[in-house]
Order: sequence, then structure tokens, then C-alpha cells
Amino acid sequence: MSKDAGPRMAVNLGGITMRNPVNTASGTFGNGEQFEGFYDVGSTLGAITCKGVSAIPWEGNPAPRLAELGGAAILNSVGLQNPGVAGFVGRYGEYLQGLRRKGCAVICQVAGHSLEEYARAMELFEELAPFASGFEINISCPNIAAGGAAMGATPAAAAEVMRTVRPLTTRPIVVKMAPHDVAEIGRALEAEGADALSLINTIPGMSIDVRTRRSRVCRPTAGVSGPAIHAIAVRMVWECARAVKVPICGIGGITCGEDAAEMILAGATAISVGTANLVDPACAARVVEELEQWACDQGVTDINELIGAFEC
Amino acid sequence: MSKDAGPRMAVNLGGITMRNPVNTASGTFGNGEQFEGFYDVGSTLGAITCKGVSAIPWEGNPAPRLAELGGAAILNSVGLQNPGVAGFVGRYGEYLQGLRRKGCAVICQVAGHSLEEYARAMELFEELAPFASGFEINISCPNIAAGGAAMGATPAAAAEVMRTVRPLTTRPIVVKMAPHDVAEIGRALEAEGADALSLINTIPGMSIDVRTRRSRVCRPTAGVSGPAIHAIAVRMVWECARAVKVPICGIGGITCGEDAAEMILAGATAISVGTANLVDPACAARVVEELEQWACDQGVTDINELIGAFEC
Amino acid sequence: MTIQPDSLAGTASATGVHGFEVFSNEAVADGVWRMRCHTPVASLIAPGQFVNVAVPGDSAHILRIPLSFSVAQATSQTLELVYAVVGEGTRRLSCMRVGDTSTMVGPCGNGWALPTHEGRALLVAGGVGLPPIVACARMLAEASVGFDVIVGAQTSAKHVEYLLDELRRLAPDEGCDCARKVLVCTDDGTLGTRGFTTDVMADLIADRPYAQAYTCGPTPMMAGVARLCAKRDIACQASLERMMGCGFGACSCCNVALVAGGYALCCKDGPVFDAREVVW
Amino acid sequence: MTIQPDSLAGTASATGVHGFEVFSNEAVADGVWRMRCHTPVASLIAPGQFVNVAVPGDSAHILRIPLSFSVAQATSQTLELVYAVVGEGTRRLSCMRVGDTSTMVGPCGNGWALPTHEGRALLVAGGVGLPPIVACARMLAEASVGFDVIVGAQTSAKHVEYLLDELRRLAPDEGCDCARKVLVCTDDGTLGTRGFTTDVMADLIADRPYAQAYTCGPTPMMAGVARLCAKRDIACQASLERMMGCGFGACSCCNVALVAGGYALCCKDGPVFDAREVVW
Repeated sequence: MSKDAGPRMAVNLGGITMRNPVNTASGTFGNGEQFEGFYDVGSTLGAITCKGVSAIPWEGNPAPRLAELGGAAILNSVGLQNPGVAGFVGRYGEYLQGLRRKGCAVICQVAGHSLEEYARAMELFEELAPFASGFEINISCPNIAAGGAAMGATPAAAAEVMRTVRPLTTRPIVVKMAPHDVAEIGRALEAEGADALSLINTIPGMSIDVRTRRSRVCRPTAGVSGPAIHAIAVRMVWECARAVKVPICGIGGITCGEDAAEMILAGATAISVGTANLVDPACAARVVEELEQWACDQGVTDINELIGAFEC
Repeated sequence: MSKDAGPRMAVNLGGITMRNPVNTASGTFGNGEQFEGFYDVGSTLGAITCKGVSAIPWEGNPAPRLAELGGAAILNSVGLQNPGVAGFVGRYGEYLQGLRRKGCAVICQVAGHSLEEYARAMELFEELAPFASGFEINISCPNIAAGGAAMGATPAAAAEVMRTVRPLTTRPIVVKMAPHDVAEIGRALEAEGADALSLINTIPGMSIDVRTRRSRVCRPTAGVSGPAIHAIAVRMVWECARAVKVPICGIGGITCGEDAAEMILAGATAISVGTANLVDPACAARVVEELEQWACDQGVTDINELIGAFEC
Repeated sequence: MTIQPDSLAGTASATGVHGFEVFSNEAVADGVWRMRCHTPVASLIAPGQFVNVAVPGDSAHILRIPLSFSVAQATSQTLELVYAVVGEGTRRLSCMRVGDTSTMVGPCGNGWALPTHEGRALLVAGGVGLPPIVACARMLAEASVGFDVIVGAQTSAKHVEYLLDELRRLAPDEGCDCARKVLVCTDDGTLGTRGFTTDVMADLIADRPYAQAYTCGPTPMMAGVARLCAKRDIACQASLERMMGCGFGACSCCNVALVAGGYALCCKDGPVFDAREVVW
Repeated sequence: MTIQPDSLAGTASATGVHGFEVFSNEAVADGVWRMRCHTPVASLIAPGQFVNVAVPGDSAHILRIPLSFSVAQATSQTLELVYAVVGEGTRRLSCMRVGDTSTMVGPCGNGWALPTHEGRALLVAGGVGLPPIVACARMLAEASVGFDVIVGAQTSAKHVEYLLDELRRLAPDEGCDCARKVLVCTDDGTLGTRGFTTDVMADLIADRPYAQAYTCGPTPMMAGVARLCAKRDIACQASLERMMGCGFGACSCCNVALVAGGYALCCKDGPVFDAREVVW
């Protein structure tokens, strides 16, 4: 099917314009470069979301950070290892600027242990990252001792983070949400000026070595991701989409165009490929094609016609 | 390994004495009879939990009630089809009494759309079901329009159900919990006199046919179960066990002795085999053997030594 | 067959978990495969019943696959399954090789019943519903019950022709005043007459009297067959298909709406139902 | 090799997704299999690098399986993987049959580097660490670098003997004043001398001078080898093993603690590290 003949695939994620709805989930795509050996990232994807970055460098968690679960899922506890905003910009700024030139949006993810740290990281990004199309505030990382998921546990806590970072940039702010109370928390974030919401982050889980009686990763609980959580994620996107007006980026166990299409029908404007990037490095590029084919088969001229088109 | 040589496997689930920790999840085991062709239920299991039963018969949901998810899970929306307490007792009372005689505990599950219906069902059970070792109050069914999960959505709502049924029986009451806020809701239920807690019920999920744009089951959302949710369930059992003193029955994606052992290490006194009963009808009997072998390998003389023995 | 409003009633069924070993598994036509295996189920199962097969190779799809059989030989303990490769599960089944082993739950459900009244039987099959009808025809032939067959399909397909040959290979009716008819029709006329099975059936029942009808195929077709039978007061058994969880009445997932109200379970009360008791 | 504190730096790697077709896969000793396959990776990969293999048959286990190789022939595009069947994944790998195809991500990571200084090399392998050491020995032999080998195992096992034969089959050192030694020790003395590889190594390095050591095996063993090398100021390369997510530096799951502080990634900065830079 020639591109000309195909439906329009461009979407707008709260001010972040994407050539197609396909984005990548933070932490599963490096910062894009690692995938250049598999396909031309900048000419293919709608956007990439970079690894979470904090004001100063974080070491991340000790080994082991990963366990495989039998049930079509993995358990990770990386803990946002990152070189800090300055280190990140120095090392990837040029590459990411190149992605922008090719028409791929670049979403930088902001991490912090406290309101002050979120603010400081946001200020540094605003100052040092002209290449960022927008920012994703991570208030849902289950793998750090302070901040992360704790900052997004309640509507009030989430709203406070949003109040803190909103004044610091005029660029679009997306908020990465935890897999609970997505309707209430989504409304609170929207009220504080979030331009878009992305969900879900990994679902906290636990895997125990029954011989040693110890966790199979470095902390008692960690984040579950993969095909196992897809149906749960689609449900949460649907619940959230019915509660807010801002656009949503649907994330959770997407491995193919059909999985992505479910998210869009449930109300997602964009979608992110996550864990599948690790095991099938060309997955996101394939999803771009499969999604366009689906829109074509559905007989629409614009993918936007299918957002929230689920019929119940 | 001869039974004499093996560790003691008997546990006490809030007054329900079980010869071993293995129970069955309501709705996945019929009422036991269907499995007699596979093994001698009464002589093998620690307990069975019957299908949810309401004061008067419920039709349940229209077809389709089931969809298979690619990610090691299924999605169901049965909606508690049942013949009502009188019909249930008339049809299964004798069989279930037989299980008791063989040393298998029988837990009858109580369903309702409202406080009044829970009370009425509880009264009828108390009057008509002398064979019941105890009762499980289902405040977490995601597949009925009124009642079910709605009754257990908050600590206050859950506590109210417990206040309603507690005075109506002196037999042990277990409460079947939904997969959210298990620590808070668990504490509320314990405060109102729950003898034990069972968790988790299925996790609400959604599966969309992307060609028809419709749900693959009869309602927009339904319950996800299977290996996919195991690690999430273990985490919730751990969270709940650290919050309450009453014993817990761990449920979620258990397919083998190791899965069951994880639940016990996380703090579960008993475990229920659920979805695995459907695809591997002899699973629960196998779990009994594998669990005893594990306790043996761990070098304990009593399985109770391993409850909550997770080392973090 | 009488349906119990709560299908979980009654005594424990003889359904068990049985091993099987594949000794042949080949494409008999494009898209249609025939698997032959050794299993104790072969001596327990009756025409119209099914087995719920654990197909190796994808533990992310956890459900077994319900399959009807075309031939079961008790003496040699062999079961023959003719299946269309339609989905991911049957694709995996077609990958099983000679010597591969797995398990099947069975026998499951209630199968075809012989006619209760004297008289000729009419079999009406649509596309994917052919294999169980072949088993039914075999049952009737062995019981010396005279019958005719109508086979409908969208278009001429090798697997339809394959199963038609199976039907034609059956022993002819004995002691019947009229020869057995095996009529075929397709939506596009590429095989047999052009038109719907119900049209062919309307003509046939106007021409010959029938005491009993047996049907398996797409729901709209079976609904049409049921209507025609009701008009003429012909008893009708229909084999239904549903997505199934367990296959033996434990999960209540495969519900079938009843005229009398409430639901029966396809796996335990069916898959063969009295067409008059089902809401079409 | 210098490690960048943030391993995600640098330009895009040449790592790609490549198809492979199995042309032999057999047990060469109890518990140890050798798979030979055709794949373009064979002409891209260097000793000590690895491939991350998608092993069919269980989509509930979604991760690929990282495997080191023993032989890669660029001309014939063939890769030989010698692997111990230890877990569920390698069991599935052993089920792949001739003609089966799948994909592998590779080449992954940094492999063995030739010695930077003149002098003899010492290879120290423990049990499961043998295959990568075989590849290293082949590299050194081709580069005419003189070396000795110490192989340690818990007990005499067929696969140890198999790989020892591989080592002995290699071309002898050329232009070396001393003949190559291939020493073996087991914890129980059932093969070679009784004792630990580090004991054998201590004696050997007292006897012969080495410019470079290469080691792969259980972490405690490699830690011991690293300590001995540090004492004698022998450069040491160690090939580490970690549970891996992606194999090319995207997920940061396979972290290795560094003496300099922070973490490197086993998949991208390793698996071969300068033993002095790693926290043992």
C-alpha cells in the first residue's frame, strides 16, 4: 500500500506532533541509538521517549535487576540509572537533535526523589535540552526508594508534582502514571495543566526463589511488564480516557499492530512499544506498518477517526 | 516419600482446619464433582471453595463469557451464574457433606448485589448448609453490574459488608478481595471480624476485536486470570500479610508447587489453585504433592514454619 | 436430551485426562489436516462428543483446543481428528509430528443420539461442521438407519470434497426403498447446485419424509434447519460450537441460552442439543 | 578496554537481527549439546562476543537466550554453539531440529582482545565457562600467540572431556621455547589433579611468566584468578555472565559494579571486562 494511498497517520499528543502514533516506552529503548542497527529510528517512529533522567546522576539499583516470569512477562528493578541532565544532554543531545530533524519527536523523561529534584531536573532540561519536543514526568517508577511511584500514589500527591513542574516550561508535559486509580489521578493531573497522560507504568510484582526464600531481583518488589499486562493496561487506558479530555499515550504489553489498535480504540491517541523492544528490536517499526494497515482495513482516511472508537 | 516421614502439612485458615494448604478458587472448580473423574477430591485437597451462590438464582451473563489472551491469561465474564442457596444445597449438599466426611473442608461462597442480598444469602446458608466449614464473602467479582467488586472498592464499603454478615454466623468468614489497596481494605475487614482473607480475585482487563471494534466478551471489561497475574498476586499477598494478623489464602496464577510455595513464603497460610484447574484438571492434586516435597526439601517439620518466611 | 437448568448437577462424569501419541498428522487438503493418534479415549468416546486437546508449543495460550472426531476405533485405540487450520491453535496442532505426545481431556459432553422414532434421517452440514456430521453418518450407517446428507459450503474447497468422499465411502442404506442422497450446494455454485443448504433442504423434505434431522455448521444455517424442522415437526439435533474454558462443566464459560430460560453449558449439556430447546 | 560509566554512550553498534537455520543439533556429551547453524552473524562475530537467540516453543518465556559460540566460519556462514542444557530455555534449544529457523540478535558485546604486550597467555576456564575459552584459544592459536590452559570442573564430566579434546586438537604453539600445557583439575580428583584451578594456576605462574590471562567460569573462580593476576601484574580479561534483557544496551538490566564506581552493562561493555575494573 503506497503511503499516498494510505490514511493520514499523524497525531497530536498534547502539543507533541507525531508523524504516526508509535512511541517507545522509557527505559526499553535506550535513547534510540542502540536501535539504529535495526532500523532508521528518526525516519520511522512518531516519537521516542528517552530514559528517565534526574538533575544529578543516579547509579541505579544493584544486580540482579531482572528476572524472567513464566507468564509472558519480565520483572525489572533498574532504578532509573542515569548520568544526570547535563551528562545526558552532552552525550545524546546531538543524536536526539538529529531525530528531530528527521521528523521524529523526542520526549525527555524527568525523574526525581522529591518535588525539589523534579523542579531542578525540569529547570536543567528547559535550559539544556532545546531538542526536546516535550517532557514526560515519571511519577510512577516502582523501583526507587523515594519519589517515583510514591509521588503519584494519590491524586493530591500527583497534582503537587504537576503544580511544581508546570510553571517551569512552556513545552508539552506528559505524565507517566502508575497502574492504579487512573481516572481520579488523571483528572487531578489534567486540572493542574498536564498536556497528556501516558499509562501504564510497570505493575508492581514479586518473584521469590523458593529454595533460597529470597527475591529473584535486588528488591522485594519490582515492575512487571510484557504481554501479560496488556489486557489490564487496555482497561486502564479506557477508564482514564473516559475521565479526561487530554490525549493519552497507551502503554502495556504491545507486541504488534493489533495490540496497538486495541489501545487506540480504547481511547489512546498514541501508543508506546515497551518490553517488546528488548526481545524483538524491530518491533516498533513493524507496529508502524501494521497500524497503518489496520487503519486502512478499517476504511478510515485518518487514524484519528479510530481514537476511542471502541463500541460497547 | 512416605506421609509419615514428611513434614506436617495441616494449616488453620481462620478456624477452617485444612489437612494441607491447598484450596480451589471459586468458579474454577465447579462444586468439586466435575473433578471426581480426575482424582478423589475429598481425600486429596485441604479444602474446596464452591461457586458463588446468592439468595435467589442468578442467570449470569450472556455469551460470550470467555476470551483467551495471548499473554498466558484468560478473560472471563461469567457473572456468578448460580441456582440460589436452596437450589445449591439441594443439588450439592450431599456430595459436599461427603467431602467433609473424607476430611476436606468445604467453603461456601456468598454473593450479593446489595447488603440485604448478602445478609439474606448468609442467613439461608446458615440455615441450610450444615456441611459448610466456613464461608467466603465475595466482594470482588468484577463481572456483575451491582454489588460484587463495588462492595469491596473501599475500606468503608468492605467493612460495611463485613458488619452485615458477621452477626449472622459463628462459622469462620473468609473475605475474597479485589486486587487493589489490599493492605488498607484488609485492615478494615480484620477490624470488623473477618477470620481470614483470600486474594486476589481476577484483575479487571479488556480485550477488543480490532476488526469489529467490540469487546471479545459480553461486557467491556472482564476478569483476567492465569499465570500472567501470578507475580502481581504474590506481591499483593505480601503487602496484605504485612498489614494484618489474620491468615491469608493466596490466589493468582498458581500452576505448580513452586507457585504455591511463593505464596506461602510471601505470607499465605493456604493457597487456591484457580484457572489451572480448567486446563490441567489434576493440577491441585499435583500441587499438594509438590508442596509437600518442597517443605521436605526445605528441611522443616511443619509447613507452618514456612509461612511468611520470605527473606528480604 | 433434557437439559438441567444448572448444568453442574448430576454425578461425576467419566471425563478424564488421557495421553495420546500421534502416529500420523498430514494435510488431506489445503487448510485441512487429519491427525491420527493412539489414545484410550478412542474406546470411551461416542459420535458427537469431543476431546479437549493440550497442543504443545505455546504456553502463552493456555487453553486446550476442543476438537470433534471423525473416526474412533476402540479395538486399535486410535482416534482420527479432521481439523481445519483456522487459528493459532490448530496451526500448532498441525505442527505435531509422528511420535509426539500430549494429553486430551475426554470424552467431553453429550454426542449424537440415534433417532427415537422409526424413519429416515437427514444430515445437514455446513463447512466447518462437516467432521461431526461424518461421525454421525457413520453411526447411522452402523445402526442401519437410512439417511440423506446435505452439505453446504461457501465455495468449492478441497476439504469439502475430501469429506464428501468420506460420506460416499460409507455403506449404502440397507432395506430402504429409496437410495441415499448426498446433495451439495455452494454459495457461488462452484460445487453442486448454487444456493443455501436450507433451500436444498426445503425441496428435499417436501419430497421425502424424515423422522430425525442432525445438523452442524454456522449458527445461521443451523437456525434455518431448526426452523424448517419445527414447521414439519421433525426432531432435530444440533451440534453447537462455543469458546470453551474447561470442557467438562467446571467454569460455566460456554453458555447456551435456552428457550425455557437460563443457560445450559455447551461443553457438558452439549455440544449436541435438541434444536427446539435452544434460543437461535 | 575502557568502560564508559554510562554504557549507552557511543555510536550505534553493528548489532542486528539475523535469521539462522539449524543444520545440526546433537548431544555431544550428557547434558551438553552442539548446535551448528547457517547465519550471516558468523561473518560478523569475534571470539568472546555472543548472540541472543530467539528459541521457539514457549511464548510464555519471552526473553532471548544469550549464548557464546565456540566456532564461527565466515566463509561458510556457519556458527557452532556448544551449550549445556541447564534450564528451560536451553532445553527448548536442544529441541530445535535440522531445518528449523529462528532469529538471533548479534554480534553482541565486546569479545576477547589479543594481548597488548609480547608474551605468553594463560587461559583459565571453569565448567560452564569452557566454550568461550575454546573460542579464545582458537583466536590465540590463529594469531600464533603461545598459551597454556587450565580447566577446572567439579567432577569428571563428558562435556569437559569433549571440550578438552577441542583444545588439544588446536595447532601447537609455534616458535615458543616451551610446549603448550593443558592442565585439568577437579574438586573430587576424578579428572586430572584434585584441587582448585587457582591452586594449579598459582603453581603454574610461579613456573612460567605470562603477559596476559583470560578467564571464564564461576564468579568465585574468576575472582581468584583476578587476584592472582593482580599480584603478579598480569593483565587479565574475564568474561562475565548475567541475566540479560536485550543484549545490546537498551534496558540496563545486566549491570556490573565497577571499581571506579557506578555500573557497566555486561551485554554492551562486556561480556569481556578488564578484571581490574570490575568489583569481584
